[in-house]
Amino acid sequence: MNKNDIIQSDRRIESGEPLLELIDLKTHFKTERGLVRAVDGVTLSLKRGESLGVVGESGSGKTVLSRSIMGLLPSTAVKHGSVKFAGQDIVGFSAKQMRHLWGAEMSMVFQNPLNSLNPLMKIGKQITEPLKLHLGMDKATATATALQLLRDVRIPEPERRLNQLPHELSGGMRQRVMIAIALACGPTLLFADEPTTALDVTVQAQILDLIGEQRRDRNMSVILVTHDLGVVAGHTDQIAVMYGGKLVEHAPTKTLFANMKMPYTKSLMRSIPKLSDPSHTRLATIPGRPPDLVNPPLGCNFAPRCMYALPKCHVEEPPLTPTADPKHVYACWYPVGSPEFEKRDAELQATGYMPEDFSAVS
Amino acid sequence: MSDATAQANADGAASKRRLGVGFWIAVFWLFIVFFAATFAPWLPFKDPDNNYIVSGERPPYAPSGTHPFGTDQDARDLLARTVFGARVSLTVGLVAIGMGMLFGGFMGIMAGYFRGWWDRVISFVFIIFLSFPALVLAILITALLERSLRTISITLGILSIAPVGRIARATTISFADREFVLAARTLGAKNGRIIIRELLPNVLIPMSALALLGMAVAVVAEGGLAFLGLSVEKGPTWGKVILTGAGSRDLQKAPWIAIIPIIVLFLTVLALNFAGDRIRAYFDVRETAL
Amino acid sequence: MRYWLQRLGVAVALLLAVSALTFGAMNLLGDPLFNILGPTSASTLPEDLEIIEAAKAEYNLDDPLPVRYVKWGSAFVTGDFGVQFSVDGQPPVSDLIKERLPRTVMLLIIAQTMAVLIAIPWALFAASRADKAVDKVSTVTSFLFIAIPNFGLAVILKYLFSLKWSIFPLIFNAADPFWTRVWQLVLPAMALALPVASVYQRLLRTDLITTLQEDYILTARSKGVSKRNVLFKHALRPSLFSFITIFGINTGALLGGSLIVEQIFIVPGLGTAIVEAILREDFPVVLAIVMIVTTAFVVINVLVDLLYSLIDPRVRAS
Amino acid sequence: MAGTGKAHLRDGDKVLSIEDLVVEFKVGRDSTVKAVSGISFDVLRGETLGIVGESGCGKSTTGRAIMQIPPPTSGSIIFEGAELTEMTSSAVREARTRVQMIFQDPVSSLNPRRSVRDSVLEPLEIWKRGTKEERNKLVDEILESVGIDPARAAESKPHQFSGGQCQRISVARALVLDPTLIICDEPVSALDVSVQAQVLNLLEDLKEKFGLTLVFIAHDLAVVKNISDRVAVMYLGKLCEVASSDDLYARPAHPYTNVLLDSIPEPDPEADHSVGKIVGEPPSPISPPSGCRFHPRCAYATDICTRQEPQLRPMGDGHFVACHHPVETPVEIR
Amino acid sequence: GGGSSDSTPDETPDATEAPDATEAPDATEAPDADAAPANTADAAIEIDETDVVEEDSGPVAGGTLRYGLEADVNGINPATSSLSSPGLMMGNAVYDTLAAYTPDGQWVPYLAESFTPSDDFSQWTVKVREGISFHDGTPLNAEALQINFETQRADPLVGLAVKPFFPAENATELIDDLTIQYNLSEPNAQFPGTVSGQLGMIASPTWLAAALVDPNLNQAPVGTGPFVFESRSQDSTTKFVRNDNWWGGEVYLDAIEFIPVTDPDTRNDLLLNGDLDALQTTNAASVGDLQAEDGIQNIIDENGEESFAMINTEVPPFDDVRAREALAQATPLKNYRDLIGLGISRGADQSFVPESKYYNPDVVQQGDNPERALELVAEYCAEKGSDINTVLGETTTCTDGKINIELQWSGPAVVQTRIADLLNEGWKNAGFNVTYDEKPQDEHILETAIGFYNVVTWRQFGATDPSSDNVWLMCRTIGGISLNWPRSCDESRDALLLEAQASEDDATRVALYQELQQKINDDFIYIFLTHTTWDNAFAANVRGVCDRLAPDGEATQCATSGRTWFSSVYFAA
Ligand SMILES: Nc1ncnc2c1ncn2[C@@H]1O[C@H](COP(=O)(O)OP(=O)(O)OP(=O)(O)O)[C@@H](O)[C@H]1O
Ligand SMILES: Nc1ncnc2c1ncn2[C@@H]1O[C@H](COP(=O)(O)OP(=O)(O)OP(=O)(O)O)[C@@H](O)[C@H]1O
Ligand SMILES: [Mg+2]
Ligand SMILES: [Mg+2]
Repeated sequence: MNKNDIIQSDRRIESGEPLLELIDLKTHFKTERGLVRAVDGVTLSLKRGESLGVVGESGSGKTVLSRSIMGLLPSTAVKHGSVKFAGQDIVGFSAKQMRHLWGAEMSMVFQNPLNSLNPLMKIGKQITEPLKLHLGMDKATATATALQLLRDVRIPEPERRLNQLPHELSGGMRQRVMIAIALACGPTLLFADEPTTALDVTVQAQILDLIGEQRRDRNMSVILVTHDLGVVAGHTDQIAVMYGGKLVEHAPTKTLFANMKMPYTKSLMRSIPKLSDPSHTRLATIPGRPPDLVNPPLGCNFAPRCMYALPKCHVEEPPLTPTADPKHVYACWYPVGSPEFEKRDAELQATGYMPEDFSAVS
Repeated sequence: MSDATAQANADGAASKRRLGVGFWIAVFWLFIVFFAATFAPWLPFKDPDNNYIVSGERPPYAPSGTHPFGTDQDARDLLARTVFGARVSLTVGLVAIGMGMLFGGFMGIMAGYFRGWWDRVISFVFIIFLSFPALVLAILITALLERSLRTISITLGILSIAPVGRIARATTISFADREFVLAARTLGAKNGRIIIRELLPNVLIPMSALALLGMAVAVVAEGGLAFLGLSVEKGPTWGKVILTGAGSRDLQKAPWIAIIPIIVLFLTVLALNFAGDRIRAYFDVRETAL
Repeated sequence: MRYWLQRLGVAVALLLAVSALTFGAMNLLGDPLFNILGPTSASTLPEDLEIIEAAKAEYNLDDPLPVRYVKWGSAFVTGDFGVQFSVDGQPPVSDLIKERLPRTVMLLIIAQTMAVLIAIPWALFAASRADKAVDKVSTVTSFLFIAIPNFGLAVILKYLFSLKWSIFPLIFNAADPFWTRVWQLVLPAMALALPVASVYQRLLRTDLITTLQEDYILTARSKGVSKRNVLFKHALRPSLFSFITIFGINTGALLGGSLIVEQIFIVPGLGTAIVEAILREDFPVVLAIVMIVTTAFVVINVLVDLLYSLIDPRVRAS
Repeated sequence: MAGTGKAHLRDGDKVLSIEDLVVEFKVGRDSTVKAVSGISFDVLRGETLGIVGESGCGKSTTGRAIMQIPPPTSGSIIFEGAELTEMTSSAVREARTRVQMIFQDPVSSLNPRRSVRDSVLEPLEIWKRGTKEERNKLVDEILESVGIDPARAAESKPHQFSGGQCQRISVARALVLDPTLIICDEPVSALDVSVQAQVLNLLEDLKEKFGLTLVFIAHDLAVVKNISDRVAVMYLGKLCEVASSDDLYARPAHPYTNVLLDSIPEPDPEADHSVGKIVGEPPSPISPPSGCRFHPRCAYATDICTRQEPQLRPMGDGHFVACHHPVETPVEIR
Repeated sequence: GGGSSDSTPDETPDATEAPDATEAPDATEAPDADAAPANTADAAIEIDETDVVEEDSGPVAGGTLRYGLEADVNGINPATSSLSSPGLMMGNAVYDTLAAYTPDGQWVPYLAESFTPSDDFSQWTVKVREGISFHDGTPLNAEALQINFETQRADPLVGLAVKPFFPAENATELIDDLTIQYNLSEPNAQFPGTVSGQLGMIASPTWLAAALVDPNLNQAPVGTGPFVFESRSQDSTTKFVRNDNWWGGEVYLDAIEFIPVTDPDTRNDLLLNGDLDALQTTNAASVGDLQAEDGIQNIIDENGEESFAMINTEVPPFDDVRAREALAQATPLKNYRDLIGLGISRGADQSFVPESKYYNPDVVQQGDNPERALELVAEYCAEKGSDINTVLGETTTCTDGKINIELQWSGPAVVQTRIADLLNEGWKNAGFNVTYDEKPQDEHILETAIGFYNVVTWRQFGATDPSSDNVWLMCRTIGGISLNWPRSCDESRDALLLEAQASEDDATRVALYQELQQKINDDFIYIFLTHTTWDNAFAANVRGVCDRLAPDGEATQCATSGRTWFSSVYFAA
């Protein structure tokens, strides 16, 4: 693909078509243990300017999902399905073809700001690198642009920073630099993979605000990957909940929080301590551990850990079902609100949502 | 867990958890060599010193049914000499690395665990030994003392103290900072117990992988000494057997004299290296769970 | 600054320790009088006794060992390395060193350069294709080179390249012009360099693979940097640390290897000299060479430290 | 904030009482990290004290100082009436059996080469408690009570367990010696939320079952609030605010506490996330700011804050704050 | 050339031991080295003519001759260095000797104009040629000879070979500027022969004096010879350039480079590759290869040293002749001669080759008889098994019916080790329990000289004139440091030696030497193994090696004990 294709597709984006469209995306890894189904059939779409939160437990495939879209996977990965970016299917693109998109059209912010900047390269160089590469800027222009970017992400004394090395900056500042790099070429899609997990809460808030602000300013789409429901709640338009490589619930943010359909989402929600609850409030837990992605359980992935599971759940895989709101889909036979669920919930209420037997957990 | 490590673990887990065919081939070879060496006198080998001259034919004799490895210029059976040479080479290797493990390991763990002055003094001793080229020290000792198996084993043993000790120290340090050691202390464990129960098992495995490499080094070092004429005086050793045929004339006219024992030595060293490398990789428990 | 002073202190202590050990060992285990006078030292003839007395006086042999050590040491630091016992006329050791040192240094420089020039591209190549077939072949190759003993390799190289194909000369000749002599050192250097290159390669490859899994490599890629530039501009430099350390430590090991290689390729360098001197218990020569080697080791490791801080400014900071 | 003062210290059945604890680390030749600079607090029997604060503010150091690893630079630590800092090393060793610690990284807190059951049994062997059978029985019981199958524990190494399970095993190990006090140093930070809930619940249960007193260190205020009776907020080696957990949330007095509370992302899209803003970066503990250590980043800071160190003062209901300009007016002293 | 310390026909000095048979033995050897008036020596010198290319138009100047030596030397001072074969070879370039040998073993004057003996051969008057000066400009005269002589005699090592044959006082007298008289302790008809080797190499007295003060000068020799020293790099190249003003006439080569290459295989390879133009070797295998090679000219000399095992008769068990005989009988002579000599170096029964007129056909080296050895061992052990072998510490001479002995040799060298193993293989199966002791060469020589050994492998004898070998055999050279290494003193043997030395008559001498051989054989002092074969090999384009003439026009010997001369050498155009 060349640059022209992208520019052409820009028109289509403005015409309201989705910027990113995933259709039954599957990413599997070949390992000696067998095929790891890290992402197993995800269908999504995202318009320009929108933000999507991807949440799920560790190992649920969030990172693999975003890297599958970016095309940044190790060679052991096999992709199926389609990824349409600006109308073009990029699933089969080689690294060489993807290079034109990376940085320029889609870019990424990683979890650990300590590691995601090259420790031995000056900040300035790291920011100007993509500018020269994609926009063909000369050194002076690139440096000026880099300065502007640093100002945009609100780094104090930007001139001085250009000549500093990452270790001379604090974690929060490094993450800002990362964001500046990601924004450098004005991408239309930004992936932020747990951008704040390694940061203090106070800094986390700043960074999330910064990303939100840049998204609005640049009319950029953002995919925010995190395991923290709190983070997505305040910073996204829609949320995709992943479990065991599958999309289990997907809805606009407010809809989701108002009306969680998946017992998994619900349990996740209940297991988070909330400031508004009085101290010593009993937390809900999800027993057991996430499914083995090599030998996923029959039927619903979540069934073995689901306190609401019924025999059917262990046999048959639930399809993604829309609710009344077509934008809200979920994959569950007995969603929250269904009679079977309510019945079971009443039973559980009595036991304080504790799984009966701990050793079942081990 | 960061994605990068998650991935690394996942990648690594696949190949890491198995020793692989290569490892077993290496072990098999080592077994053969060790077995033959250990039981050489009771196995049906020829006398390694006897001159099996066939009248009218001038040695060296090429490999044949009677002499599978051929003979050297003095019509001595090279198979027997290689096997008996292995006794010396392997003894040297074992003693050397045994000493390295014992003294180096002990000193390294002490230095790594207690740090402070212990560390400074012991590390300094290690540096002294490392800054001498090992072979120079070996020649110095073997030239000044009698060239017996004991001297040479002990010399190479002394030489392996510092390298083994450094690894032991580094490994100890990396483990001494772990929280499980801290936990043991909060449980009231004394230093001795922490060292033996908590650290030793962790330090020993990387060290034993190193031990195999160290053995390889010692076996080669014996060869080096032999090349300088400083190996054990009496009886065959691998180095001496190789040296007998290493002149360019013999290489051209009777290549088997040097080449066959070189191959045996090479395979043994390769097997030791390889097995060591595999073991290290195998036991390299990176905590995967989570 | 303080750090460097401390380093200097350690270096001096190290040199003292090494020299004391060597000095002690040679004097206790050997017989200096014999080494100075040869057979005459055992003579009982009156005129020979005079010679013996004179030698004892000249070389302070009646002094206790520590005193002799101090005398030797204080002469040594002024550049007076003593005389060669085993050579007729006992020329100063410094003559020998002046003659031999450049050869060995040249040999080691060629060897290290070769090793580095081989190892870096090889490691980059292997690491960028980690666990693919080519990488496995390269791993096996490096294992082979590491496992082949240096004397074996030297003998084989000499046989093939000098005797069979006559590509390289068979011998070092001090009377030849400079570049001819350099050319004569190439093959011995190769015998030293190949195993070392393999070691470097394996080390660098491992580190590169680790580096390539770092997030910042992903960052670089996600910026659209080409694979080659990722390797060269982003991955190589941060992966050089253990390589540099080993490079420093290896200089000592290489010198050990040069003992044998010089012997096989008939290069009259420091390696040959020290082997000979040890066999003849020519103490001043042994001591001088050991001290030179140790000093070189210390200096190189200081340089390695400097190099560290050049490569990684984080080190400079702390 | 950089509060000192002891106004908040209480009478009563104190398990632990710390006064003027100072911990400094020498780094390099002439700089010291002032990790903890004169904090005091006490813990009553059966109480859970939460300690929160940003990374690097000295939480872990405080926890470790109680265990005497390393012993503090100065200050007093009275545990069950005995002064730990003046004890002989064998007495400290003995005392440590009654104070236990749980660490942040569940996997590295267990010896990777020993079966986890062994690790749990270890303390009993060190102290030669009971007969072999008794020991085994006790270990099995405790493993059961933290939800680990003893049979599996006997044959498995730590890496065969999940993080949450490892953390539960660490808890079991801390429990076998029947301690009075357990110091939990961020025991749930490395865990997934669902697992975090398991461990938090477990701690609550065990606390009741074994009559424990807890010091719970975390950087997540919501977690701390959930488990603690009383919360101490730390900033750069000093205490800012001490209050019961509900009270702290209801009426945070210190500007820093406010910022902390506001920064927490609530899993509620309707919540207002625009209030608390903090500026700048945390200063270096090597050369902490003068006066109130928070003043360079504080929206309310005035001149006095740069000069004078605020003392902890009562705000009523056992709520204390060290600030010249608390967000709510403190109760006048005397 | 006489005794090298080296035990074997092969390359003595080993790989690590560059300088050869340094010390005493060489020095001592030199004096009497080559004096036979009527030796059939020639019979064993063979020039491999087949490879010599068509005679060309004649000598042309130019070219550098690269000569491969079997070892480097410690110094090149004939008065203070113990010169082994490589040293003597370099000496041949830079020095001239007073006398020289003709191909048939007669001495002729060389640097000396004339030698005039007193009637009883106890005084020799030597007159040197006029108008010759050293490379440094010092004139050659009688005083120069005297200074050379006295410096030699004063040297602790070289002196060992001089002192036993001269009175302490008045050993020389200056007659006139060019004439000097040597006064000997005993009559010696072969005196000029003794000054055809190291002792006859005359160095500049100025330089000798300077070298005593600054011994480093030993590395930079100054003589009257056809080549002038230019540079020397220890263990690498020593270079001499043409002396344009040589008194003896025109010299053709521009320069000679001597390159020590201790490994005989490599030395051969270098010659075949063209990196060398000439080499010396005693390695039987190398000699065979060189002879087989087309385009290589070989000068083969079997007159040189003999290889043998030498027994110390002073220390038990070998103070008893039965033990010595047992060792001889136990020796695997045939294996040694086949495997080490390879049929190239012939087996030896005595110190003369069969072609020599002194050869005694009745003398046969005993060996290869383990049964006899076992009998003798049993007999010895029964009687003297509890004596102490001091060489082995406090060990008794016998344990379990086996005699405990130590075998010492100079190493490290592959062939030396092979020889030790080979001998041990025979000895251990015939009642001996052998301890190994490999020593660096100088220590080996020292321990041999002071008698701290049981049996050593050794190489010696074979001087052009047998009287030059007296020094190894006479009672008077036993002492703290003995040149009579076996420390075997027999007055009647000494009498034979002196009588032979004083005589000019061939028949008398033959009878005397044959009797001597029989005596030595009966005493089992040496176990003779092989005659050393020296080969000087030259590339095809090297000419004139054997064309050197004495000033008076006689042809001279072209090679002896592995060394050749250079004044007549040139490269074919
Ligand atoms: N290169 C790979 N080869 C094999 N399996 C992999 C690879 N990369 C990831 N996986 C597996 O895919 C699954 C999903 O991993 P992923 O990193 O996407 O999880 P995540 O949701 O991002 O978790 P976390 O919150 O820990 O970042 C995991 O089980 C992981 O082990
Ligand atoms: N051994 C040590 N040597 C030097 N400085 C130390 C040491 N231990 C801790 N520090 C410093 O002391 C300060 C407080 O550290 P501490 O670990 O107590 O913080 P914390 O509040 O537990 O942080 P986190 O939330 O990151 O665990 C930090 O600045 C830290 O760098
Ligand atoms: Mg992830
Ligand atoms: Mg902490």
